[in-house]
Amino acid sequence: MTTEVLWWIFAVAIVAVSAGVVFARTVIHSAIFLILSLAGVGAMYLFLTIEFIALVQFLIYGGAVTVLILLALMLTRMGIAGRPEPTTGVQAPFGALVAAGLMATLIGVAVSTAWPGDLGQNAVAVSIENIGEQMFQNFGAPFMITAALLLVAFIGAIVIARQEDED
Amino acid sequence: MVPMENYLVLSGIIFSLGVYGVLARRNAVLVLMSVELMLNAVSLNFVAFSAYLDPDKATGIIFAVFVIAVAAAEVGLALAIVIRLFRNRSTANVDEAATMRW
Amino acid sequence: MAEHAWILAAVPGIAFIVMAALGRNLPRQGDWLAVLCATSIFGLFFAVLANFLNLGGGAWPVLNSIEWTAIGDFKLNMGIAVDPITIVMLAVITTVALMVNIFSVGYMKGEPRYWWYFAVLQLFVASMLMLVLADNLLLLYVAWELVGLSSFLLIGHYWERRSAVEAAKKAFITTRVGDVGLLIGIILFWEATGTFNILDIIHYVEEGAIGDTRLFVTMMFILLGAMGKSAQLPFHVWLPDAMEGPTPVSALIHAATMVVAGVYLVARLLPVFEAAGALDVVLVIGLLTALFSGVVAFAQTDIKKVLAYSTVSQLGFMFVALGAGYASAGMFHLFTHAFFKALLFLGAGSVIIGTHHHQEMGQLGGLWRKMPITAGTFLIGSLALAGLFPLAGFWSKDEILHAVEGQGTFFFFLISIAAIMTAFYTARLFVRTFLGKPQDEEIASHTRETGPVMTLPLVFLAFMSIVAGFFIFHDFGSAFGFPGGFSEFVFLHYPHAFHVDWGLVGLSTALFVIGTFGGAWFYWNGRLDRSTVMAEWQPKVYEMVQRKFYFDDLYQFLIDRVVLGFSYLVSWFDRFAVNDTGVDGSATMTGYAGFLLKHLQTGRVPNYAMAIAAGVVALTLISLAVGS
Amino acid sequence: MRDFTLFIPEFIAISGAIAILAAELIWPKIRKDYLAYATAAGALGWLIAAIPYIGDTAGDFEGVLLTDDFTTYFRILAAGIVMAIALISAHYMRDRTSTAGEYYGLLLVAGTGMVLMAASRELLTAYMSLELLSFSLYILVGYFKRDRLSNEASLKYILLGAFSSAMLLYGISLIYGVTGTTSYEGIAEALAAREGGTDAATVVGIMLIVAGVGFKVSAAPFHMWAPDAYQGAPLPITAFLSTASKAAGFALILRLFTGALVVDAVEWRAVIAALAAITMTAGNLLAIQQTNLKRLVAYSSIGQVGYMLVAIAAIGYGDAATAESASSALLLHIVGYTVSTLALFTALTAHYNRTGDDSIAGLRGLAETQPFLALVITASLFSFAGLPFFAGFATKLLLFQASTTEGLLWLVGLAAANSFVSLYYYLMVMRQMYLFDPPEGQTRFRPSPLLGALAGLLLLGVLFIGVYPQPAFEATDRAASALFEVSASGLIRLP
Repeated sequence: MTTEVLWWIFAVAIVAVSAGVVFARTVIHSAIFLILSLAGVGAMYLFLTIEFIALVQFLIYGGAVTVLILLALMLTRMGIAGRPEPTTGVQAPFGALVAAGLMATLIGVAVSTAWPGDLGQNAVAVSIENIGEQMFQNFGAPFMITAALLLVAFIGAIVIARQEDED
Repeated sequence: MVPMENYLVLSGIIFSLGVYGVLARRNAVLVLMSVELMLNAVSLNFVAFSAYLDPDKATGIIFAVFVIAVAAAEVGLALAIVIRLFRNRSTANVDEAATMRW
Repeated sequence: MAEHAWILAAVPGIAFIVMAALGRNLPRQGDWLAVLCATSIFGLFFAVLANFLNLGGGAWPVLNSIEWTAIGDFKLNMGIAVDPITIVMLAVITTVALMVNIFSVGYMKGEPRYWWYFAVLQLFVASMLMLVLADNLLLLYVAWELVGLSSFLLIGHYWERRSAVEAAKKAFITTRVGDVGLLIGIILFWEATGTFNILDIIHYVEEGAIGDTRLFVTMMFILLGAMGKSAQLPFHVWLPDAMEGPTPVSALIHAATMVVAGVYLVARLLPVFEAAGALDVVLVIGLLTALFSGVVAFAQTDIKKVLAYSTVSQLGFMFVALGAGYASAGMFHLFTHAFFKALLFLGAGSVIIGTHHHQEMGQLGGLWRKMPITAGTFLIGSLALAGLFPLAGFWSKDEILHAVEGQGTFFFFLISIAAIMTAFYTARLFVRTFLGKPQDEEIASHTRETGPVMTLPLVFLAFMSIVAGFFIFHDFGSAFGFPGGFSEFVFLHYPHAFHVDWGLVGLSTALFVIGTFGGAWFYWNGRLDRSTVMAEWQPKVYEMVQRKFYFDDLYQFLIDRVVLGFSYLVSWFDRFAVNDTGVDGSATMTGYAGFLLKHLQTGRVPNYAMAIAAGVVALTLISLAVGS
Repeated sequence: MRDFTLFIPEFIAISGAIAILAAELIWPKIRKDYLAYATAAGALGWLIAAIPYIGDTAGDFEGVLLTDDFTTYFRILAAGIVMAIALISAHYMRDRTSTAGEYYGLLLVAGTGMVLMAASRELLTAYMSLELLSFSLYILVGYFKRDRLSNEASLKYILLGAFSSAMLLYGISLIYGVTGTTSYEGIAEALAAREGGTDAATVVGIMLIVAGVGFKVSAAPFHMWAPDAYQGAPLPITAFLSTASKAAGFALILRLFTGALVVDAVEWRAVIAALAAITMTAGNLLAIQQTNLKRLVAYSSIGQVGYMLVAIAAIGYGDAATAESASSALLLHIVGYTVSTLALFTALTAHYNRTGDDSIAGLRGLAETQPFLALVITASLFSFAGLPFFAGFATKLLLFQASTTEGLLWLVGLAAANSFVSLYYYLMVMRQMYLFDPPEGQTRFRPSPLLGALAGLLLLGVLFIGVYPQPAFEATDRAASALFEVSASGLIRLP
């Protein structure tokens, strides 16, 4: 029972901070809301009793990604300099319309679909051993591709962002 | 007990908020943050499905790990491009980077 | 030899490649090579003919094909089929091509891109021969496109002239509208029968393999292609403009060969048209075209334009014959028309060279004395066109009248009117150009008869215009080794031996007399008062006729407003409605173009993302709605 | 099974990429065109290493990747494209940048990504391969980082790419939720075994996937990034985008739609047909309005994507035999289109190296200053328009022929009408070359022997496929039948 109440509190909070990300007036507020939202989703993984993925979420998202974003915000001096320019475009009302349509569709799908499996049961705890085993037994190829992908992203970030003599 | 649909609805809401962010916000970094929201919703979906329907193979969880990795790499690369945009044009607003049109 | 008739197409094809590659550097820029090529295919044609006649009716059609591409059940064969229709077309093409090549040596002397002209001429001959030899619709379509391309290149030969470029573009685009129809028709045939082979398709259709409605629709698409190429109403607009090309080209492509490709195609597929019940459509289109362009020909003052409309009108006659179900009558008119119309065009070319590039009838007149050979041969051609007994045009027109007789009095009456008009405008053309006093002494004083390289083809074609009609007779054909006269030869299985119907002969002579003497009376001796009276009597009508019933204006309007308008609309939608959704409304209100443009700027990521998101939502909603 | 020998060619490509990166690190002053030749050599090695795999029995790697003739077909295509692009880039990049190692290395990586997309038969692997290709392209498009257009192009590309990836992933997650697996076979089996018809999640999932892959192949209305990215990218990368990226997208679509989603063809075939109609119409009509050559090519290639989608729709509408012949014709059309595009861009690059002008008007009088390039451009444009004797005619004809099924006659008719419209703007380009005088001060010039030879070779390829498509057709047919051997014959549901 308490789990459920707790879940609902978290869910509402996540929706609120996620809305904060896209509605906040200054960029830096958005960034802070994003950190909260990511952390909240991490908490959701804990509700699902899959600690491993929650850990990944906190480490990579909460750590690396947000730091990157904050760094970029500083480098582009947005929000901090507090330039009084609107951060929301003229297209916003139409965007809201489309997003609302999408939201209605996705919620409708989630609710109306007869998902396979016994829905009465709780989420099953997945052990970290199982995940590791599956990942390296069945998904070795994507793992290797990820290595190449990260290398590419790394090279790309360097190529595009590095200062050169001519700069 | 929390049924699976709850997670899916939550994920749908986050995803749509992210879509709204991409459509409405002008700052490139904000657009990226909105994309992160969307990817986050996707991960949540995967993990929820995996936990409820497919706990043995845990494919969804593995998928989520990869999505997070790709998201991180994407942010790194995109931010480099945004910083370069800022150096070239002194703006990080996507709607001002519109030299090419029609 | 008949099974190797593809050599006929290969020779000019190779000549084209050689001339396109080396032409500029060959001695005399390679015109001798062109004439040599034309002569050799003319000779080769007789080899094919002799062999074909030797093989005898049992062996027809002579087939020869190779596998072009084959995967599993999917096979594409490329090959040739030689039957009497092909032979008729080959005769026309090789003869006229030879004459035109020789004539061009004189006509194009000193013109720019002399070598390129001859090279493209060979390309045209090669693809035209391929068109008539093809045993399948696919190869036919390829050749169909290639003749269109070479026609485009030749019409636009003087591309320094804007009008030539426009005319070339018009011809290409107009005929290509038809080509799309043809392609769709071919694909529909494929879908229904699984083959491109013409004989197989006819076979399948006769077995009833294609449903009625489907067959009719297919044939309408095919007919669209034929109408585009053969300049039938309402696709006729390109042919008069095509006169911007060099005159020998008009003789070869726009009178004798390419424009009859549509007639050829309909004749080839006539059993299918019949099965589809589409013959009446062909008949009506042909009749409308014949009448319409006959009227327009009255109001033209440029010699070549008169001839062009006359060609459109005669093509209409051929369609009428086909529509009445008499393929042999249509093919026969095609055959005779090729000779006298090529003669008339080359005669016009001779006039143009002789008078140093004047082709307005108002400036000519009285050329009879200055250019006797041209005038004499032109007279023969005119009389053949008008239908004087016993010249070629008489016999073929007689056959068409005979064919229409069975279609009811109304059609017969209309086609008779068209025949009178033919004689009328032909008389007008001849009288105003060659008889009476010169309208412009300045031009007349410089006029000289052209040299033998140009007059000899005229004489030869004049001879053909006299005798070509006799092929209709059983005895005449047999004397040359053909199995009987033209009709028996072309449609072996439906022999209807020709016998002279004296009533029709009388009627048709009467039509000739009315038309010719009417025309001559109107225009005799350069007196224009009688015709101007007509123009002044009904100026609106006259203007309408002169403006070709406003067809070109209508098309221009359609192209300007509808096509480009639609394209603008789509692009506006893309730029404005999709890209710029929600652009500050007040900005658009101001109306200042610069201000507007500033705010119209797109290339914005959010707008693009909007297109994606809206697209997704629309897709899902639609498919959910459709699904439930 | 984890058999690394199945991917020797790709290991060669990746090693080549690393070697080239290292070469420039160790020796920064190396002439940049040498790097291009090294890349081309690497790609050649890749291609040669792929040849032994032709006709080999299908090799399975952990159930996520498959080397069969379909994969090998795209291997050879990818290696060929990378080789051509590297050679096209040689002088272009030498004159414009001081570091090119990453550029050439990424070309090879992107090619590898393309092959892996064709080899994947599991959604996670397919997605990662797709991102591998996309990431490389994001960087390559923005390689001229100080060039405002290049930078803008890559910004638009990466933001919209990430956005559409998220859509794709959401769709994948829904399909995973319905079927409980991400392997194509598993999905097909689960969808076939389902009771009580299709549910909303499947439909929405498929639509989101369509949007994601539609973005990759730039199908309208997901096409809007393409003109901007094409215009801003370095010229050889524009060629790479319009060939490799599209081919890879269709490789993935073919595997996915024939292998996994074909069971639910009723759900997506009408949508694909509609997308095809919209895409070809929008592409061709918007192309008429363009003044910039790269944008013109972008819109014209969008039109071509419309034609290609017709084949995908035909897979949904037809029976098993139709699906196989439509796939085969699609593969053939991709080859014809690729060769024509590469020929076009070789000539354009030679022209651009000389003039630095990428507007349509910049081609004025090319027939006079460089008739050979004008000829190559004309031939490739004729090929796009589908005129006889050029590759586009044979391939488009076979494509339309194979796609003609009962429900799709209207679409084939529309496609034929669209090819007619397309001729109009191709003729506008030709008019510039043949009818106008060259700009002031422009004299006759010779393209570099390398580009001249490459253009000549590709021109021959265009003509060869146009006149005698049999060898290419055999290769594509082999690839297509491999595709259908895997996708368990019984699964194709007759409509």
